[in-house]
Amino acid sequence: MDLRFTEEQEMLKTSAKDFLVAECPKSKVRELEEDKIGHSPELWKKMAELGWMGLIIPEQYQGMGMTFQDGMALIEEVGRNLLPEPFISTLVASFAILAAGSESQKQEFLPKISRGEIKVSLAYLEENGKYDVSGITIKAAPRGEDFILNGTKMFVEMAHIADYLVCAARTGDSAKPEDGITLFIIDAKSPGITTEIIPTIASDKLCEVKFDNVQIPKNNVLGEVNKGYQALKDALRKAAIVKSVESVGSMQACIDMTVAYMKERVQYGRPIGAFQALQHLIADAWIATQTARYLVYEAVWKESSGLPCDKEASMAKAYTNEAYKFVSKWGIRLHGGIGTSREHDMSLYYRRAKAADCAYGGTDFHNEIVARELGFQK
Amino acid sequence: MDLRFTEEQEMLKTSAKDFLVAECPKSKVRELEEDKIGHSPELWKKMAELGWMGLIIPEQYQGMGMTFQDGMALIEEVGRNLLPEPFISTLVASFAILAAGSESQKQEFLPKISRGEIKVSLAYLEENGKYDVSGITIKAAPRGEDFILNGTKMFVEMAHIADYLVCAARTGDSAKPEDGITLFIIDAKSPGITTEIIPTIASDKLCEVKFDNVQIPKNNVLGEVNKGYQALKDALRKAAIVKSVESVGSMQACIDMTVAYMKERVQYGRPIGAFQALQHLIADAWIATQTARYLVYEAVWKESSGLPCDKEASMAKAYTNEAYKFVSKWGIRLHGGIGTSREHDMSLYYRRAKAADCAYGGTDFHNEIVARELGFQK
Amino acid sequence: MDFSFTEEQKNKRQEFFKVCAELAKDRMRGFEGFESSYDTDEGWKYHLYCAKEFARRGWLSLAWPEEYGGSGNMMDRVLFAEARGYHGVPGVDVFGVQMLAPTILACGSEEIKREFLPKIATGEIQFCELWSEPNAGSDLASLTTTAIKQGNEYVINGQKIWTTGAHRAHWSFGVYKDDLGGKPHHNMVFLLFDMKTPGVTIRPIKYIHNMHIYNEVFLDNVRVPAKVVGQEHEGWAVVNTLAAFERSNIDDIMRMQRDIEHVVAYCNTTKQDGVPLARNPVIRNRLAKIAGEVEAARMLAYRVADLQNRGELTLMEAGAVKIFESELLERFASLMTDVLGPYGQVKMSRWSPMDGWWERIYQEHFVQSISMGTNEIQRNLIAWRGLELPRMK
Amino acid sequence: MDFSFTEEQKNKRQEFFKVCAELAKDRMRGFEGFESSYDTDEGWKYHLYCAKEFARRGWLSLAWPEEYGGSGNMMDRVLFAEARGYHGVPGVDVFGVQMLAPTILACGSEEIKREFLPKIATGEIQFCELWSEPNAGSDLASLTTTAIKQGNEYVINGQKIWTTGAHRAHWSFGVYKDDLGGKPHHNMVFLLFDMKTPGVTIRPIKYIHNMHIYNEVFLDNVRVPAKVVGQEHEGWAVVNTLAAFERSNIDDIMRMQRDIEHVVAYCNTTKQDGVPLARNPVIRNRLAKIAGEVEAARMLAYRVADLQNRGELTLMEAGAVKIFESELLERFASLMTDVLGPYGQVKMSRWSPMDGWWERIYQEHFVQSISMGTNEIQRNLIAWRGLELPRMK
Repeated sequence: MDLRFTEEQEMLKTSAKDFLVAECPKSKVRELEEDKIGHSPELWKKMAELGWMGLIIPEQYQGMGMTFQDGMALIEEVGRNLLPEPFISTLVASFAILAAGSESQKQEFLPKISRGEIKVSLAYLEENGKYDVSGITIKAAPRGEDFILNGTKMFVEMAHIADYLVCAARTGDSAKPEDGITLFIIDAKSPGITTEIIPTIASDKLCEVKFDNVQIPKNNVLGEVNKGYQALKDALRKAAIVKSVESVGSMQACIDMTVAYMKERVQYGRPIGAFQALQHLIADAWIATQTARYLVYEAVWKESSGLPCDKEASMAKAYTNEAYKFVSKWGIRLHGGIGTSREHDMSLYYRRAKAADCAYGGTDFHNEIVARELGFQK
Repeated sequence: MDLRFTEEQEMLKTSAKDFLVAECPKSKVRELEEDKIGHSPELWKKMAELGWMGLIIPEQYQGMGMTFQDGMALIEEVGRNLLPEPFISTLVASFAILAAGSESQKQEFLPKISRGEIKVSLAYLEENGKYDVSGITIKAAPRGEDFILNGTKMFVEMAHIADYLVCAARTGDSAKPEDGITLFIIDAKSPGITTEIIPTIASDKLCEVKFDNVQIPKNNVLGEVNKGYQALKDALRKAAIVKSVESVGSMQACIDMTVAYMKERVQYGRPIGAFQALQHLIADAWIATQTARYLVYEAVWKESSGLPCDKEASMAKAYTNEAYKFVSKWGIRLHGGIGTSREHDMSLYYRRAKAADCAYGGTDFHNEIVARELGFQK
Repeated sequence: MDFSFTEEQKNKRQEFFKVCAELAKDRMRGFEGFESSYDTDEGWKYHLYCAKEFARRGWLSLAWPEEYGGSGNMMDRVLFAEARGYHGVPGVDVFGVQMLAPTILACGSEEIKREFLPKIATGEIQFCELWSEPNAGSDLASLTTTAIKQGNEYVINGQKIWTTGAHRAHWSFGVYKDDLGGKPHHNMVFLLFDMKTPGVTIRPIKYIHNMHIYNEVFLDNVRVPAKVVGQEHEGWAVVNTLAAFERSNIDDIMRMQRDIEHVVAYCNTTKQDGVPLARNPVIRNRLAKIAGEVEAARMLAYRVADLQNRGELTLMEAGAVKIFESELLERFASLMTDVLGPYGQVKMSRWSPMDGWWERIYQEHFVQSISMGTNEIQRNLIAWRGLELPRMK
Repeated sequence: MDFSFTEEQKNKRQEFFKVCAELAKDRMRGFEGFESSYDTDEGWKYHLYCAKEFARRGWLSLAWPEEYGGSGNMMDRVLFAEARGYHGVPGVDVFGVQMLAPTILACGSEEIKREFLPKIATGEIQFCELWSEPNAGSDLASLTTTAIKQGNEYVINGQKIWTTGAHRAHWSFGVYKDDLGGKPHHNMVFLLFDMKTPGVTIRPIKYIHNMHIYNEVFLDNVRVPAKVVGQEHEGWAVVNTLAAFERSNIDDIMRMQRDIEHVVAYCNTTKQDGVPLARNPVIRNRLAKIAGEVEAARMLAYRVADLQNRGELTLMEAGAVKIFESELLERFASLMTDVLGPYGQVKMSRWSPMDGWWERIYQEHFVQSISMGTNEIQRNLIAWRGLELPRMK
């Protein structure tokens, strides 16, 4: 047992932090947020040069071949600095390609992802808003050498600038919602696809994507027809862990920022950090961060070690969802007025805490998985 | 609108307080708690002389004919001082007799209650532990001029010293759980009744009562056969309000006691009440008490005014259940070690908070009533 | 104990609700609440329109003494606030009508009264409050903006911050240091001035959710006539008077009451897997709890109103309702954004359930917990003044 | 980051769990946890029996340096604690084994080590801690009980309180004022003595739930040999050393882990209206949340163990796990007494579900939040020492 990052991971974290502070300061984060597109090709290019998109992609696909755990060391810094960009979405989509793709699909897509040439996003939620697999209802019907896809996907991260979409759709009817799901990798510029940005609390460019008789070559099926569930589930579990790690980084930033402010802000002749009631509030926020951290690290470790971790991943996501909202709320409360200003960084974290909660499964959804994994009869 | 007690009510409160402080100090409360029987005939007699048992019973039945609201002014003091005794149980049973009893039954039982000659208790919960009416399952079968009752009632307050039990049983089968319930008033010394005290957190002498072919004359049916639901429901709603009022009195006592201790206990060279974090904790406990108080008063006022108040009574009980546990928990925490001693009064309140929560409906049970009354579809 | 309204009060309440319901029909989607009034031109126009409607019924001066056009009855103000809160109608200038007017009535000279009360009553001038400064937030006594008397005028220099609606208001009231060598609490003046006076510069501060509610106000040699409330150097006493006109928060609470009704309707009509959300036991349970808390808040507000009616209101009771209401609003918004799943994050748009209301409140609730004395300061006051616990020196 | 155990650790852990599971079979109903050990003669007998079983395996001296019979490996202690906690087995004297022994190892003279360590390792003597006084609870520095040196002896006068197990323990360790004119923090001595010494009077203090855990200890001219740990007048330094041997609370957390398993089994087999409680969505949801928190507590305890292994443990980290674990235990007990409905209030008896465990823990959880530095003190330490926020003077 050694719960520290390895030296290599620490170096990765440090360089990531330095890079983000220099290349993506909060002013840039805010600018990208207010921007209609919300993507900086220059920044993306620099990230690609550092190999970030290919971090967990094996070397044979021009990735850096690092472990999942190594990658999470980077993600924590991404969370601390609130990197915008279609980075997480591309990462999550690459999980699905790695899990389900054929060798030729991997050869086709992964090197491009590694080199930062394509941006990919996972389209799984629908208008029903259900995180559960039964929420997947849109249909892809076979026609000759193609599938014809119709329906609407919702909350697809940065679909408006994605080159490809990994999309889950129904190709077969079945009593079990797990059966009959197929994953497709779809050229986002295919005729019949329209994309619109949904205005959200974090302005994080989640999109509505409409598929109107979109023609998908059968070659673009990831894995087997009707058998996409397991790869989707695995990708979503990894995504939940990624989001949790990102949140831990963000929480730590909230703590650091708030503690610094409490030392500096003087009221009634003393730094407000000298007031015991406020000390206890920030102590509780720190405890929430620290408990989240090691719960999340456990899930990271299990995932990275190939151990089953549906329960741990869901515990981590459920706990972190609430902890991040709690910590960022108190970050604002302890900053007082200035914390409620959109120009202030605290507001960024607070809004993104809600977005993080919504991404890859809300608290109740994950707690239901936990209940099941604990052995509660259904 | 005038949310104060009337002058008459204030006088009643003051005299009740004086009486209880003199006749039932905490040492007595503790003594009765540790005692096997837990009842002081002398104290009971003195209460009867003051007319307490007949407070809300109309004058024609030798009661004092006060309003429900007047009675609650007294109950608040009962809660503040933690009066043991089969007082609440007799009061609740008298609600049922008043609501369902025939004139001759009222003439028979109410004056005796008013004079303190009989102690009565309501037997409604069963082994299934359900607060809901569907929890009533034991059967009373007609036989000649009698009913024959079989089954077990649970958590019957002070049944071991009750003279009569008001008992809800099934006399008819029906698809609707509300139908087929009959209320009986049963001589507690009837052959076939055995009573055993259940050890509980508050040592408040809740009993298991077994009915083994107990013969009940038809005269002892309260109200109509199979139609006991409404009177039971009304009595239980009133009981929930009574318990809430009692809890408000208890919470105020916790606040008073804890604030006094915080002024007196010195650590690190100052009264612990000067520490801001502790100030905020007690402020929150006070807010919980004050919010509970006016929510409960509203229910009291509605009940006393004959207005429908299923929703308000359940809101009051649900809120107060949690508030009392919260306030008494912090009472102990703020007292530190001394608060965890059984000899200390805080421990009495903490344990009774749990007992109060269990009496006449737990929080989730009442919140379900609230949801229904708010108009949530079922 | 009597929670009932008199027949007269019932009738008035009905009238208030009727007029507000009528006004609410003209409201644009998403323009509810006083915060919206400041954000856009349409919002402000709607606010002024409502103000006129209220003014012509005499409702902006309800609780004033009869000689200034009021009914003298505090309860009327509560009933009116209930109606506005329930229907989400602005039209009452929080600063002019709710704070300044009673302060002028308590501390103002006859001249000040005659000049300003009628203009407040007609809704003709809207106020803002020049209060906090960058280094004087909770600790107002440490403010540094100066107002130096020169003849019949004051010259003001410094900076104010968190000024709600400064970019909309016609006039301001505020407090300034007017005696640089004076003793603490005897060195301030409470001044009114026209916001169009030269030297006043307003810079917007966008709120978390991007609404324009707050401002920074820079005061650079602002020369204004001596419209002083109270005495010169004794503005602190006026500040304390004003602080005592705490609101019962009944309007905010009635808005939550109405929200409960909206949410019940939403849950009854919105299905998931063919089953109304209302049948989800977890949702039923959590919303019932919130509804009970809203009811508790409402009763506590009545308690405050009852005390206020008798002139017995304490900071302790006012603080309790402020803390409870603001943190309940936060819990309610957190719960609802959860209930809505991924839609809980969606801003008002064609995708947003309930007009994006909960996404907005999820951010806006801080207005309640941070302004008007943070909840932490309020808890101190409860402990110190209410429970009489010692202060640490 | 590596959460795994080595093969050797896995084997040891398995052995610990096996032995504890075996011992748990001999336990009487309701005699779980170290608090029960003190309450009744049977409980104490069982504790001593377990202690002997552990001692003969060398498990009471696990982490000690090899020269004193230990393995020198801190992790062994953690693994052993997990097994004991999970199976609810006593046998390890919290005071002697967990607190005093490492303190003696750090500060004791060779003579003290040779005299006491073997007796602790064999379970031959059990200790209690004479610590708090009526006016020195959190603020230990203000204690007034004196130990005045006379030749080779000390004479002790005063009163201690909240002494866990004083009525069972053979020996005590404690801290006393030994220099009435000395400077603060240089006027105390850390002394060991036999509890059967004349002049020692023990009065029970019953706990909330009526168990006899705590005592008052009156010390009236108690004359004892000078068994001093550390230097005379310098007991405060020893106190601080001892405070640094914070526990990871892993045993308490493993008990909760086991409780989760019990609760799942209970909910799967207990029906209401013919449906297992496990299918109640509200119960599923709340227990899943608690289970996640227990897992978080467990991981934080590992973090503490990991730091401790490297000698890097801070008060901040130890405080965090203490606060989190104790308040989680309270939430868990509150939830479970609610889940059990009216049976949640029933003490161990033929009526009580789960042996009355939750009724007991509903009261006993305060042991965790109030003892060993109240959670409020722990929060101060996190703020001061961890987050480096200023202290108010």
